Amino acid sequence: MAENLFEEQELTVEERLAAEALIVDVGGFEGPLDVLLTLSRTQKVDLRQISVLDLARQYLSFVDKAKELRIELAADYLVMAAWLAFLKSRLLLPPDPSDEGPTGDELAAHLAFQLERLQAMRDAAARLMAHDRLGRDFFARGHSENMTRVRSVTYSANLLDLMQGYARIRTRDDFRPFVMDRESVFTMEEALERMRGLLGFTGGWTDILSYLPDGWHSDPVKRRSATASTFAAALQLVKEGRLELRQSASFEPLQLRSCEKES
Amino acid sequence: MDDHAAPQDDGSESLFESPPLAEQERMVEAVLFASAEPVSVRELAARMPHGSDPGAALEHLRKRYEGRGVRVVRVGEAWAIRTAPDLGFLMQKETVETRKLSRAAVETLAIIAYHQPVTRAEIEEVRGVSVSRGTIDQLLEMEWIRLGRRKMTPGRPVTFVVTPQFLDHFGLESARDLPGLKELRAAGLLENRPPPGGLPLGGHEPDEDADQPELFEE
Amino acid sequence: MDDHAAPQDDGSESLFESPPLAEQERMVEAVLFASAEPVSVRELAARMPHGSDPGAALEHLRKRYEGRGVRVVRVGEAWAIRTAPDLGFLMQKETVETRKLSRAAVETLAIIAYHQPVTRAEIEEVRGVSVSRGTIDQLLEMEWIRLGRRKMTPGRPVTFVVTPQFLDHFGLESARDLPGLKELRAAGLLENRPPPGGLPLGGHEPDEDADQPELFEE
Repeated sequence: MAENLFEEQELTVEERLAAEALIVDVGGFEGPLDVLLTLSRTQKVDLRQISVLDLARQYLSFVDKAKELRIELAADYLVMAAWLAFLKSRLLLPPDPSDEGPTGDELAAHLAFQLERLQAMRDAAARLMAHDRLGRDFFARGHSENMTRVRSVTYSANLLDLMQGYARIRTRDDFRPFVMDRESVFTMEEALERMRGLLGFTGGWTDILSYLPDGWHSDPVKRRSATASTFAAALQLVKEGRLELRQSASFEPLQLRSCEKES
Repeated sequence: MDDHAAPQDDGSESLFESPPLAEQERMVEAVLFASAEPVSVRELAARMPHGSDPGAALEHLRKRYEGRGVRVVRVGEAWAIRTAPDLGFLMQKETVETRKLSRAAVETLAIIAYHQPVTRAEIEEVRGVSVSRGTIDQLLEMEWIRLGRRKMTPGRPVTFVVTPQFLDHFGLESARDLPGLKELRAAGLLENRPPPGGLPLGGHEPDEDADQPELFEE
Repeated sequence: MDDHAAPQDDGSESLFESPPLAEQERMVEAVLFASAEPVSVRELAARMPHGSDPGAALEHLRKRYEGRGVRVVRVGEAWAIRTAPDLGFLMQKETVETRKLSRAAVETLAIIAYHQPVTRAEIEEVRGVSVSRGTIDQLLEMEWIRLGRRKMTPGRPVTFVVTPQFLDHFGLESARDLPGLKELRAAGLLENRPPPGGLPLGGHEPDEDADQPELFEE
């Protein structure tokens, strides 16, 4: 029903309430079902035995009367009127076997069910409101005592946090060189730095292996790394003209000496 | 106080030996008296010494107060002490004026209580008229209803359920104790019967909530 | 509760006959309970039915509550129900506040979980920033990590491993159940976005946490 009612959701609360009040003001009814329920009482029978056909007639004449009185009915009242007119014709005409969909009787039965259910909810609401109520029939403690609160903090993290945290770091690593076992890697930069510092102290020809840093001699992995970087650093220093390098024969020790010292 | 003398044969954990039941009952009594709000069994347990059994203590306490001026009542998962309803007449001074609910709000509240969890479309189906946002807002603000789980139907519309505050206000142990609930159910009046074909009475539009998930969500 | 069985001889007579004492006691009980302030005998009399004797009812009520979790106490000229002093400790509520682990701690924990056993230097290597002592201490204190074997490298640095409590908290059978990088990427957990320009390389940055005792963000 009523597309216009869904527009309400764009409105402010006040506007919405006003819109609702407008509907309620139609003879004090809350929607077409409310009108039907009220009309049904004039039949003075149990809601289960109500004549939906009579009800449809009553409703249609209610709408006609409203029109006469020039009361502007909300769209849903008119939709209901159209639907009841349709239901009336279905109930009066013999069923068309080619017609699909629910029969007039089924539609009428559902309408009766809806009326009964609405009435039941109204009765339930009234009973609920008449129930013993806090602050009216029974009461809570008037003087509630101070409950002091001692705060302690626990920290939490879930698996997702953990995985995202790890993913975050590893993503960062995609963009820079990352060596996990760097502990056993002696870089060329480190070797250069070390040799530059030592150059001034070298006298004559010295075995390049004596330049390996302390603690890098025994572990083969470390020794290899340190040897390679020290050799590379030595080549760099030769290129800079600060160092001389010699080897008497293949597989003989590499020896180096500072050029600065000589000059 | 036989419990007192009873041998506590639960072994080594004497450090955490629980207090005798009579003592636990006193503790529950003190905590319930001190709080205006219902207190859950879990919270009672958290406040009481390790190994206490607030459930058993509550049962004793409830019996003790039967017929007295105040009663031990259950509110959902929690417990509270409340004055006996027949003595309400003494309390004019304490009576709080509750805001008068509109007819629409009262009906909406009843539909939520009896049909919960219920979507807005279903409320509209029962009332045959659209439910104004203001009505729902008011009930939410009073903390008598709250959002339940989304319904597993297309659009996954939000549902509404009543709160412990609702139960407390109406003196109900649980929503199962709503007056006349059984009869209504037996009569089939709490069923959500889909209308045959297109009845023009509310609620069978494609769920309006579907397009507006923000509608009731904070 | 013998008083209860007391003959209810209030028969047909009269509007003015006072209620039985047991009933008066109930009334006093309800009024004292519901009132925010202590209530004077005079006020009790004004609220109770004509002919009541609040003084006597109070006396009964006071006796009834002797030794209970709450007591009927006199406050100046008035009366109130208050917690028994020996149960005051129950009114202290310990609230446990849960906060999220800081990013630094989550990352450190993740590295330990994925790379264990791992030294602090290795953690710093992976994170690219130094790890504050506080972060490690916090994780140790939470018992999510513990010290593993010393590494057989110069300086024999200590290593860290995760604990069974950690596995329990995160619902893992073993740390090997953690999804690998490939799975993380497949799950969309790895965003392949280049880092914001010029990330410092290596662990020489003062840790962002270093001088903040507040290791954890809200």
